[in-house]
Amino acid sequence: MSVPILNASGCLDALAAPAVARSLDGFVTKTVTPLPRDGNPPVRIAETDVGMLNSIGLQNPGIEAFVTDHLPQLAQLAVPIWVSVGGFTAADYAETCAALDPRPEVAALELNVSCPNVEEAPESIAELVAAARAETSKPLYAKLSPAVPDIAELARAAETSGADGLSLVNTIRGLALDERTLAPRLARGAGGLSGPALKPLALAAIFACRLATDLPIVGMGGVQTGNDALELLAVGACAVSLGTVLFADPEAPARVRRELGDAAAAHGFASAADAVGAAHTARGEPALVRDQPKVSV
Amino acid sequence: MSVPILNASGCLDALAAPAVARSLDGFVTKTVTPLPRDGNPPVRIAETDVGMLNSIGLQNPGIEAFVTDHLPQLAQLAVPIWVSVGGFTAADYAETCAALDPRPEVAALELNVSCPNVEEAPESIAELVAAARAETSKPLYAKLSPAVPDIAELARAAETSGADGLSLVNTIRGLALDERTLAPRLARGAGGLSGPALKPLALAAIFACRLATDLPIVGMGGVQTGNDALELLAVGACAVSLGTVLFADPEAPARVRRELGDAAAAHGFASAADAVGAAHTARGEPALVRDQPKVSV
Amino acid sequence: MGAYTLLRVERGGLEPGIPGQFFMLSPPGRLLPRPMSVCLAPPGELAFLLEVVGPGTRALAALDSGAELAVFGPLGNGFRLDVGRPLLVGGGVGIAPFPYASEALGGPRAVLGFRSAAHAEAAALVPQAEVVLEPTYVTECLPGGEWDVLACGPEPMLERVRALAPTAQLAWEAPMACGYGGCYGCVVEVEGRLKRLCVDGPVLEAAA
Amino acid sequence: MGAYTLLRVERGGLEPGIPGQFFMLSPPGRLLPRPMSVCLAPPGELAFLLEVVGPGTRALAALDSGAELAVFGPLGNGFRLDVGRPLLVGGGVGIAPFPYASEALGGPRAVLGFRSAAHAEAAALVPQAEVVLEPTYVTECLPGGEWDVLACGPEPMLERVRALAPTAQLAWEAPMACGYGGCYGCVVEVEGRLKRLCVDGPVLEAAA
Ligand SMILES: Cc1cc2nc3c(=O)[nH]c(=O)nc-3n(C[C@H](O)[C@H](O)[C@H](O)COP(=O)(O)OP(=O)(O)OC[C@H]3O[C@@H](n4cnc5c(N)ncnc54)[C@H](O)[C@@H]3O)c2cc1C
Ligand SMILES: Cc1cc2nc3c(=O)[nH]c(=O)nc-3n(C[C@H](O)[C@H](O)[C@H](O)COP(=O)(O)OP(=O)(O)OC[C@H]3O[C@@H](n4cnc5c(N)ncnc54)[C@H](O)[C@@H]3O)c2cc1C
Ligand SMILES: Cc1cc2nc3c(=O)[nH]c(=O)nc-3n(C[C@H](O)[C@H](O)[C@H](O)COP(=O)(O)O)c2cc1C
Ligand SMILES: Cc1cc2nc3c(=O)[nH]c(=O)nc-3n(C[C@H](O)[C@H](O)[C@H](O)COP(=O)(O)O)c2cc1C
Ligand code: FES
Ligand code: FES
Repeated sequence: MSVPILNASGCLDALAAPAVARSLDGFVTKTVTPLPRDGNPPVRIAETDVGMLNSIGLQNPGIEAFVTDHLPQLAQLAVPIWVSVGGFTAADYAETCAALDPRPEVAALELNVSCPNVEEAPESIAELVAAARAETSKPLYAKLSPAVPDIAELARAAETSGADGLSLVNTIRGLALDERTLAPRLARGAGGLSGPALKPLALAAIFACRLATDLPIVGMGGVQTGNDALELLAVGACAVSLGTVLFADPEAPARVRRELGDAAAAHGFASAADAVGAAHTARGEPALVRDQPKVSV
Repeated sequence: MSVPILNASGCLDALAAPAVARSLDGFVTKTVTPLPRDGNPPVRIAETDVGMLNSIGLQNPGIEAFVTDHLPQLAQLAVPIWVSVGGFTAADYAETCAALDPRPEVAALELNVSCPNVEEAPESIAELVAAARAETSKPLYAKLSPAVPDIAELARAAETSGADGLSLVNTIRGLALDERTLAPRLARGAGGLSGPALKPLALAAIFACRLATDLPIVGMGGVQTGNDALELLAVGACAVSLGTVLFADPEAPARVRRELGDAAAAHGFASAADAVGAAHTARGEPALVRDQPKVSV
Repeated sequence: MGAYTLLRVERGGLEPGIPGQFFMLSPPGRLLPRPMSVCLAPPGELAFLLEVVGPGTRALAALDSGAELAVFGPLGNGFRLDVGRPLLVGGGVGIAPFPYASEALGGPRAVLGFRSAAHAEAAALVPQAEVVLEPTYVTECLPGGEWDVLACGPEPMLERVRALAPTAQLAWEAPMACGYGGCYGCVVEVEGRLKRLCVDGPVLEAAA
Repeated sequence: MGAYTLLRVERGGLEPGIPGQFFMLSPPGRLLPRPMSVCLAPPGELAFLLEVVGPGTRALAALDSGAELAVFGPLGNGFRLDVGRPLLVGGGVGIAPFPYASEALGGPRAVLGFRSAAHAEAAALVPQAEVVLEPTYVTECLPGGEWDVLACGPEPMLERVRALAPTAQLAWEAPMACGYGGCYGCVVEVEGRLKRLCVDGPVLEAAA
């Protein structure tokens, strides 16, 4: 059993880079909303010393065009397709999930209930998950934000409402200034911070949610190397997504997979999958003496 | 009018390092709670590639010993004393503020309603601020966490409930693993992340709160240099606190003050104070064409 | 090269691509790669002309001889070279793609604008180049007659060229995180539709 | 020095302090400084003996000759030197304070334990040192009689020394962020009370 390596939503266009998509164990789409969205005005990205900011703002063709035009093309790739689903109301999520449920090309749904780049606050996570659950029998992952006082509580709410798994974590709101003009570098002001700065937050979030729920966790946030991936597994993820690292290194999936195998072996694990939860075992947490959940792709 | 430079709560013991305290425009105490607290077991600190984690856990002598033993000694330093006030219920905050209100040595109170290192969740910020406000006429600053979906909303709640200012931001929960054992490096598992990784979060928080309220803002989070301080001012802070940087450089207050003056001049400001809000002005935000609030120390 | 830096990289097995295409270069110590136009492509080599404007270009310009550098490309759409009367119009470091383009087009006429004589030294890379220095702008010095303009430079220059020469091919810039269509960071509005400059550009028809 | 690195720093105007005291050294590229015991203090110089165990010590050990290094100290409480029959007991890089201590005490007897011969090379810095290699432990080889023990080494060694010699002075370690009392990161429980090791230690009486 090897550890699935996915891309993080919004960090890869499988149609623009099919070879990269095929190097993954599953391809996660950019978040799709019921209606088409232009997203935010440029400038939309900026690098900082500790990560990058983006304010793409959920640019996407809307569910109708997605299902009609994109999905059939994605299916050609012969990689399991996870569709990231976004919206602003429970009805939005329900509608999108209902449109995707009958599609055999779709392996799983990821509910993006945590985008930092749209003004309108979505409703409570429990409601959103329940509304989506009512419309689909596909595996349903809730993607949570680290920008909350108690992420474990949200994870429990997602579990109770019928989620099959968690995706942890989305970006967190940050801002950077132009060093010359002192104006915000992104047109929108703030954006979502991803990359290395997010790794400690992701580790804490996954660690807490692994203790709080039995759900399988897709871990992401600042993974650059196989060692980073191993750390996400150790705190409780059982699959790893690559986001920002894909921008600098389109070959990251193969590299990280290889480095992860090496790192796991160096730590004495027969395979990377055996490292799942190691940070808990090392602390002797009795709650974790139970079967590890799995992400299947 | 120069920009006040303070220390961040919990990052300096004025009695152990009086010269450092005297190099500041105001000294902020470690958070004091009604009862003495031992804090969390060691290991309590760890460095990561993007910042540091701490899980001190509000170790403090309790308000009684603080007022009797510490305050008179602190007063000898002849630096304005800000007392950071913590607790778990509105009654805790009220009690501590009531004990401090009559003390002439105390220049201001900072309500720590955002510590990531204690289990018990404090009540709503509005209640805590209101409870404190009822007990004191001293300047009252609410210190907020960046780990919230919408910090501007909390800032407005603090303002409505009677806060005189905001301290932005506290640490955010993070975790790091020992590279050899894969066990969490802190005994408690997670801790509060401070240092460079926090700067983009602090900039976003201050930017949003400056737009949302009229309160003066003490900015902090990852300030290492005068340029960092200038950025915090540009998004809307009117005073700057130094935290983690003090550990590596006890002379940071004088250095940052000097660098800040130079950086402000390089940007064409007559003084650092003139840089306050520059990131908003550069965007032409009409809401900010009004008097800048001030932090007085 | 005067105020700019010419960064020469061993090409290994990489194709140099078409003039106007670009590579993503990963500056040591930075998270994101930086887009750079192919400036020259002598056998076995790729060369980039860069202006230091921030941390990424600073790190690239500071690379020691012999240092390793990750490059990825060629990317995007270059210039159409099936043109009858090519004229290269460049501003500042925007002349970067023209040495390679000039070679491919057999040394066409070129008008290159710079903000100082030190910057203008880079014009030596482009045969037959007429140099214009600020406060005069290239767009004030375009030769009369019909030309197939290939232009690259700051946005205001490109807008002006677009107005003067509706058939021009314009090479635009936008901040890019990935360069291969993944991040949607580089979108620009073209004919009312959002395009990713890295996959739909960076060269666009002026009329578009 | 065998498996360890001896880092020598120009002292400038700094006092070297008392054996057992430490300095905070700021490794280039790292956020926090690292505590290091004064190992030697020849005129105009300070020397530290360090074992590479992580990113901070790695960066310190990799410093080029002539590089600048920020150091801050001396800090904490060193050993009491008003002792009649001093015996130095050290384990691993815990011998770091003993070259300086030995000098201050006129070359007392010393028993130093190491995990390999390569590590034991550092014992050459301490005159009169008896070397013990694993699997034997120093605490199995202490000479008979009454001694004023000064000990520094891994925690299990110190616990064992504490049991054998209740009057010993023990130099402890704890992760430290600041080294001067500011962060409360270095607390240890002493006689049921929480002490900051950087200001109340690192040398503590065994009986405490
Ligand atoms: C297709 C393409 C080809 C390019 N070719 C070259 C080239 O051959 N030579 C060269 O010197 N530069 C070229 N650039 C621009 C170059 O990529 C940027 O200057 C560089 O990324 C800046 O990185 P930095 O870290 O040094 O500065 P940053 O800190 O990223 O930016 C400094 C300033 O420049 C602005 N900026 C950053 N990137 C861009 C951009 N792409 N377009 C417009 N403004 C930007 C920022 O907003 C900021 O004000 C090209 C850009 C693109 C899109
Ligand atoms: C007062 C004092 C004096 C010291 N003197 C010396 C000396 O002379 N020579 C020397 O080589 N080392 C000395 N140390 C230890 C040294 O400070 C640490 O090894 C160093 O900080 C580790 O930094 P790092 O980034 O290399 O490793 P890290 O990544 O910080 O740590 C690597 C491993 O060591 C553990 N660790 C880190 N710091 C400490 C610590 N202070 N105590 C115990 N375990 C720790 C970590 O938990 C981790 O398992 C001293 C420590 C103290 C408190
Ligand atoms: C440019 C960009 C666009 C993103 N778009 C989305 C999105 O549409 N939906 C979503 O759920 N997450 C989105 N994310 C967040 C990522 O999926 C991921 O959670 C985050 O970047 C953390 O991983 P990383 O540090 O490896 O990049 C985006 C991130 C980036 C950098
Ligand atoms: C070791 C340590 C202890 C802290 N203790 C407190 C505290 O008691 N009360 C509080 O409000 N903030 C506390 N903080 C948070 C700081 O006051 C500050 O908000 C944070 O560190 C961000 O600033 P910095 O990045 O400059 O360190 C502590 C931070 C550190 C690193
Ligand atoms: S740069 Fe990423 S989509 Fe164009
Ligand atoms: S190391 Fe900071 S208090 Fe001791």
